[in-house]
Amino acid sequence: MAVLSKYLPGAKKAREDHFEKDDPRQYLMHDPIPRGQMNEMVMESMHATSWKFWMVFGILSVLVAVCFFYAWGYMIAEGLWVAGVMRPAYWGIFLVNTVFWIGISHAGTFISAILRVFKAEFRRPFTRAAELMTTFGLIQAGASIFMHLGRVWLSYWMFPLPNQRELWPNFHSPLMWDLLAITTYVLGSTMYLYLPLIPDLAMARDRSTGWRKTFYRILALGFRGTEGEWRHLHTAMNFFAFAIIPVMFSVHTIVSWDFAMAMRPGWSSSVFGPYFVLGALHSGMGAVAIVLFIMRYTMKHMDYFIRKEHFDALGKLMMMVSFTYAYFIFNDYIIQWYGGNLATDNLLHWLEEGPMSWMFYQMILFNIVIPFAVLWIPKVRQTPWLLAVVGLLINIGMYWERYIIIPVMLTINNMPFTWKLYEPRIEIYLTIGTFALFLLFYMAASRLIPLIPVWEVQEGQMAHTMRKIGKANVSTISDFE
Amino acid sequence: MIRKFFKWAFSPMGRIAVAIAILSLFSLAAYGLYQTQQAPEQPIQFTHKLHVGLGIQCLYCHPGALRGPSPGLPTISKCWGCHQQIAKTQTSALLKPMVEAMDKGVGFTWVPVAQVPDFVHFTHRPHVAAGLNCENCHGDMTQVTIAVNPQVMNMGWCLSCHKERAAGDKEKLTKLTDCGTCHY
Amino acid sequence: MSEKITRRNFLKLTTAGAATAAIMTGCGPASRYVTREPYVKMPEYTYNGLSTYYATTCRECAAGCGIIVRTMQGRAIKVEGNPQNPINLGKTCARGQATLHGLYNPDRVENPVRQGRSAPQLSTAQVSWDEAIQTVSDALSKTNASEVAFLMGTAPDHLFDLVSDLADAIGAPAPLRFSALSMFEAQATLSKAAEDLLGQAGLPFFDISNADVVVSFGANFLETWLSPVAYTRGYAKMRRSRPRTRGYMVHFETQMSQTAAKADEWIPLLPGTEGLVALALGKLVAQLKGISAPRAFASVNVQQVVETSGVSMEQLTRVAELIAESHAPLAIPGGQALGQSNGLAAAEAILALNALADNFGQPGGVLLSPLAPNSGAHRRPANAQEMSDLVAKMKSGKIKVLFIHGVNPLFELPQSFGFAEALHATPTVISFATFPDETALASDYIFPDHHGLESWGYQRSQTGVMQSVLSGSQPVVAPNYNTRATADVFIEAARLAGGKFAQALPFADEVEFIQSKIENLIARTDGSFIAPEINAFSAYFQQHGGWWASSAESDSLSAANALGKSLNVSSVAASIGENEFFFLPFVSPTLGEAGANKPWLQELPDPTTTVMWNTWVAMNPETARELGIENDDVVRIVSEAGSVEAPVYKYPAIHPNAVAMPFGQGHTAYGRFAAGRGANPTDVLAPSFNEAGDLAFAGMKVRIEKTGKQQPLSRLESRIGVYGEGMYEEK
Amino acid sequence: MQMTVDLNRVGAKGAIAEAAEGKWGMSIDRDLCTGCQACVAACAMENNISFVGEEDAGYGRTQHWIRIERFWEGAYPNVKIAGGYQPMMCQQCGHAPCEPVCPVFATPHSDAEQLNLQVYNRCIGTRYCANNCPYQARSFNWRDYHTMPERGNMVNGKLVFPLHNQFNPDVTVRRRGVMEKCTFCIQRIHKAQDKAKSEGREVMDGEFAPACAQACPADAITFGRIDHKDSLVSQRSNEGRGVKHLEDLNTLPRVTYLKEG
Repeated sequence: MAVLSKYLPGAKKAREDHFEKDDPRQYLMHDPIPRGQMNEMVMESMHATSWKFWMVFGILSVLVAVCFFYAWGYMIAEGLWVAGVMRPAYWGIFLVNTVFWIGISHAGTFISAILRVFKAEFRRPFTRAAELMTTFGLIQAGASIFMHLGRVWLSYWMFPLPNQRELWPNFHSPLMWDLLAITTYVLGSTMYLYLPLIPDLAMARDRSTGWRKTFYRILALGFRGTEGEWRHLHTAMNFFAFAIIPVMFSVHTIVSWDFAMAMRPGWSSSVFGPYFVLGALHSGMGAVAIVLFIMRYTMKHMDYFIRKEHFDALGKLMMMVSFTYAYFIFNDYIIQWYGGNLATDNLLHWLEEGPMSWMFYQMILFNIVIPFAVLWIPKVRQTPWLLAVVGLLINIGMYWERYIIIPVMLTINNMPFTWKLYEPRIEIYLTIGTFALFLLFYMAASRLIPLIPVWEVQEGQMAHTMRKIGKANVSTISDFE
Repeated sequence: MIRKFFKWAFSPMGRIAVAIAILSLFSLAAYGLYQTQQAPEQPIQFTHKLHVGLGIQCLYCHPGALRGPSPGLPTISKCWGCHQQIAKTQTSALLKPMVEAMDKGVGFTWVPVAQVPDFVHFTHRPHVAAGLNCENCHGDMTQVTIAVNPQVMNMGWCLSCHKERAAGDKEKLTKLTDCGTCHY
Repeated sequence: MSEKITRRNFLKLTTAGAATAAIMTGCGPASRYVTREPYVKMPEYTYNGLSTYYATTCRECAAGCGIIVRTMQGRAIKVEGNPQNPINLGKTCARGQATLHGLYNPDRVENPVRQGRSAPQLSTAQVSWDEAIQTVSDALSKTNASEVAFLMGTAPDHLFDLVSDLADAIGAPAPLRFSALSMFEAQATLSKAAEDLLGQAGLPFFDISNADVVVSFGANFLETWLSPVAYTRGYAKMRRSRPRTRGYMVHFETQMSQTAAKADEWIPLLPGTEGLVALALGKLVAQLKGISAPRAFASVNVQQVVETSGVSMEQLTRVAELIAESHAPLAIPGGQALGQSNGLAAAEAILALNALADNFGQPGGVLLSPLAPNSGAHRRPANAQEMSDLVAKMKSGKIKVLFIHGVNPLFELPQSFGFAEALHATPTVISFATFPDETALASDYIFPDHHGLESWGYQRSQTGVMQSVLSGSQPVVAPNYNTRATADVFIEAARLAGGKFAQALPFADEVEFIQSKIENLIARTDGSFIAPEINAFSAYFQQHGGWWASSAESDSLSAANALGKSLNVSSVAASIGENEFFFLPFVSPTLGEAGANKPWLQELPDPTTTVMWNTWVAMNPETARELGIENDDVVRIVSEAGSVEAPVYKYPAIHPNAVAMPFGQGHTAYGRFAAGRGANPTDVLAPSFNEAGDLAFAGMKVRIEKTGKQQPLSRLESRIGVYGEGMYEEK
Repeated sequence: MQMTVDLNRVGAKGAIAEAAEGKWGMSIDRDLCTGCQACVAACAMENNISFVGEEDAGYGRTQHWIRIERFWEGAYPNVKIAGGYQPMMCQQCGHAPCEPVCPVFATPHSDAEQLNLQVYNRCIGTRYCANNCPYQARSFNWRDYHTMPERGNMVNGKLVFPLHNQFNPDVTVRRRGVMEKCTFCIQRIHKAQDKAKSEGREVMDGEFAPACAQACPADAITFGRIDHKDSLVSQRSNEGRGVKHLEDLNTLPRVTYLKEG
């Protein structure tokens, strides 16, 4: 059993100035409470629903019914003319949504898999919340892809099913790679959501009655918490954690190839792979900040689990991602500019001073300038609502980024006679619909499954101890693995 | 409530009821499928068997197969050409529509059984020119009264024959398996 | 059974075949409940699944192009040019292609109706054809012959001959042929000038194909002018048919039309100065050639021309040099140059320029269009003056019965002529319109004629070809609706009226009339085919799509007449006041005068502006900036005669002091694709005429008022990408 | 035994450029094109292309398979149309960017005719091909324009569409949600080949033409075999004025534009 030792976040400053005043109990890992009590807290957070919850739930249900299902049905019945897509912007907000949601979904995997692999301890209370975002985000991404198809009822032709026509899907098409990558990612991330959920479901099963008991009993797969079960679970989780990381990177790289493989000014760029992955992380981190903020302030007992330290750590992560993102955006545009292709030049001019340039500048402002400017400040990082606002701005910026890459860049092509500006029409409703569906799923999930991975928190609390080394108060972690 | 239902469903009576329900669902579906496969109602119960048996060539009534895309249905005056010499024509109830059509000059409608969708551009001429006989695709007409489609005329069926006949000839194979040969 | 009878029977039978068009939906896999109806009797020349082709004549304008229509199972599917017809040699224009959208237009007059002037609705008071013929017969026989008027389309076709014969026989005034196209082309002026200088009235033939330098004065011969397909072919030959010689083209016009866009040089000038420029050019050419200026050009002051026209001295000199050095220069007078108060003088000046170049009767010069067979006394289309006289007669109650066929004067005549009131003052108005147009809806009866592709007939060529051509028409499909050939209606009505009427038209039907008219061609041995007797002859006539002389004819012409005359072109381009503009209506190149109800013509972008489905006001961007007008801002154009509203298109190639507007839209009726769409520029035209009686439509002074409204124009072009440097100004 | 490798097949449907010069080709003389739109109308009539109405047309949803482009150059009074009118349609690239991106092979390359095909019934409407077409030559069926109720008449309670009578039975009427584009009038190619084969000969140069070339009053469009050196289209393409558009993208277009002058 190795003993890892590291300073607590902010501990250095505390050590120097207010050595004694820095109470380690402000950190979740050093603020253990009895397991039974913690379990009860989590159970209570699931059970507690107020009229506010149901009101929001109701509004979202109506939004989903109208903006998602009705609007989509209407579009299928009427044809794509109700949307704003046209020549030359054959792709519009649907694909923007797809890329956006896939980006959001990256946060979950990143936080739970990469941070788990690297043993970043602050992740413990919110891995579940992030993983849920992965799964629910991917559902929206998938729906958006299908929305944009002209004949969605024939979309099964994209799957390699044996048929009498002797026709296979075209494996040369980036869309085909996309389909395979996203499918893999959906399956992988759902599994990866489910595995760490099993102990918590078992916990919930043991503490509930009625239909919930049946529900949890079925989902918990008879988990009893024996040594052998834990060993298998850990093996499986480790396996998935390592397996899902390359999938995560590949998915967004492949999504970027939809664009990078195309012969268009602005799209045909070799840096798109990592650029998109970083962009995805950027928006994902922002989204996690928003979700954590909402969880902390709307759900019972969450102020125990989600604390300043988590926002602080997330803020630092966001800042780092923002740095890297800045590099890639610079790289992408400078190389395109340097290429000197006439159509690309036109495109850059268009971004610079066309009618959509406000979006371009806002993107730079929200994605780079604001995170750069404010995330240095510990006060901002540690104030949940401020971090949530920064996260929101980053998400808006990242949405604009995808909007610029798809409809705005599609405006400019090699045939200036066809340049036309895209206006979203029914897409706006459908976008609202996907957001509402995402939130609805999330709200439902918050009352059905424990949003806090209780066992992980408890494991962490057991592993963490404060030790005095010399004069310093040092947090130590015992690694059980 | 749900628990009660499951309890009932696993009781002996419940099992039988569930089995009956599933069976009736399947048979309904089967009946629906069967219905779609039934020959449609035709204005005249035309017996191919009889006409072919009399030695009339297919191309006599469907000459378009030799010239162009569509073999065509015989005009009613063509039927009349022979039938006017047959006494039974005037008396037979089955042939009444033809007699009426001839008198009034207004035709009647057949429901074609061997059909390709409108996005397939099938032309009879090259197939006849390639030495295919009618029965290769349309079955043995000496055995049927109203024409029935002996096989599902789908793309796999077309392709299997195209591949078979073009085996060994690369240029021909390219032409015969080209999407643009039938779809445009 | 003669040829024509079997063909007619066949057409009736094909209606049954038309019902078999079952595979038309395109909705997924064809349902098994598709039904097929075989013919009761197979029409001749018809095979299952194979097309039948019929030669006929395009009726979309008066040029008389031969077309071949592909039909299948009784449906007309595609119009293709008749490669044998010397006018178009197998080519067609967009309007010819879209003629099928007229044939199958969802808005046709399907039955004879008692319309009762109940515009804007098509009446549902159906009458039988017997009643209809009785009505026509009564109108003919119970009215004083001098109080009957016939108003027809421009095409010199068999129906015109028939009606002329009838009018002659009963002592009624000769039928008038009119269309907006002939008005905007100022055909009467050109005809008069040709009579004065060439010695033969009618439309001269400009042999563009053999010319080296073409100087066009507003002649938009690539769009709608006289015989556009023939002249486009001439243009192509002028450019590319000769080794090492590429013809050069200069175009004088206030705005850049589609034709001007194809010129090597477009020289903008003020409207009304075309004649002056021609005279100045003549003088300069004479100087360059080192001969004394002929009398025609002697009196012009070149410097003054430079000042009034806005054409610089350098430009004039360069064009003069081009003409002087060329072997075969050709000057063409177009509608915009002639539709001026000095139009006749301008036409003569431009023709005199040709005389100076000594190209009369020469290849690459001005030739006399050979008279088509059966031309008889040449009757040109009515000019605006004659239409105005007709309107005056109608208003004063001197016309009791008006028959209208093939023309829509409520739309095509400027509103200021007062045709609406004139119609009101006419007791009986009988329209033979195929489509529910404005005039038809304002008449007492509509006895619909077949569509051109459903009818028999012939049509004489007017110009565009150096052969004598009589294009033949035959029905390519059976009539879709309960319509009847107007010629048949007149023949029947005349028979019913008896007496001199029956004697005037002693024919069984339209086909017999046509045969009687083409019978004299059997004797001619120089034709495209020879036949011993009329049945064989008319069979060939239908098969080939007409009859034409097998070789070109040309007469020698003398230039002396033209050069000896003293020409004095008065300057009309007076100064314009503040916020005053020269107004230039022009016929839309894609719609023509009657294309607005054909949806695919509406969807065709205008060649110069790429606007679809609407009317626009072309305005120089600089002018628009000064007035504070943006693209798509609706402006009101006001003249003393009226006003019209349309959105602005900032057009970079128009004189800053002029605004232009296409004619062709602005219908209040004429079917769902035309009604309520765009605006009609003739609403602002005042009835002022030139010496030849043509409307002086070009360069009328108008004011422009902003309305504060906006109406986005549908353009095919990008609003971002086509203006080069200023690409981001537009939004 | 020697293995022969068909580069077209190995090369990811054109990833390795076709060595051959193609089969059917076209030359368009911009000096002659008068922009008269006859080709556009002829194309629409031949190929059952739907019109879309004013609003959709202005919004960039026209279905034209061929469009005539024109660009302004200079300012008044020296303004002119740069290089003349330019008809633009599918260039039938030998190495087409649209082909590899379709996930369902709805726009494969015809090895027999060397054309880019569009198989309407296979298309699921991802519109990737249209995005990737550098010529913007593809148009999408945004809705069932042909059966819009306002285009029909009520006859005895049933909606009938008189305009449908004009449809060409040789060309599929496309429904909504599928991509379409210029086919070089492949139905005419097939017809001519079928006729020639039944007469035991090759298709002759100029024996048939696509609807646009057939209608063009100025004869600006020439169509034929570009792999036959003596065909008219080869001669015109090679006379020295020829330019192929966006050749630097290595699309191997089959349409040659002849410059003005």
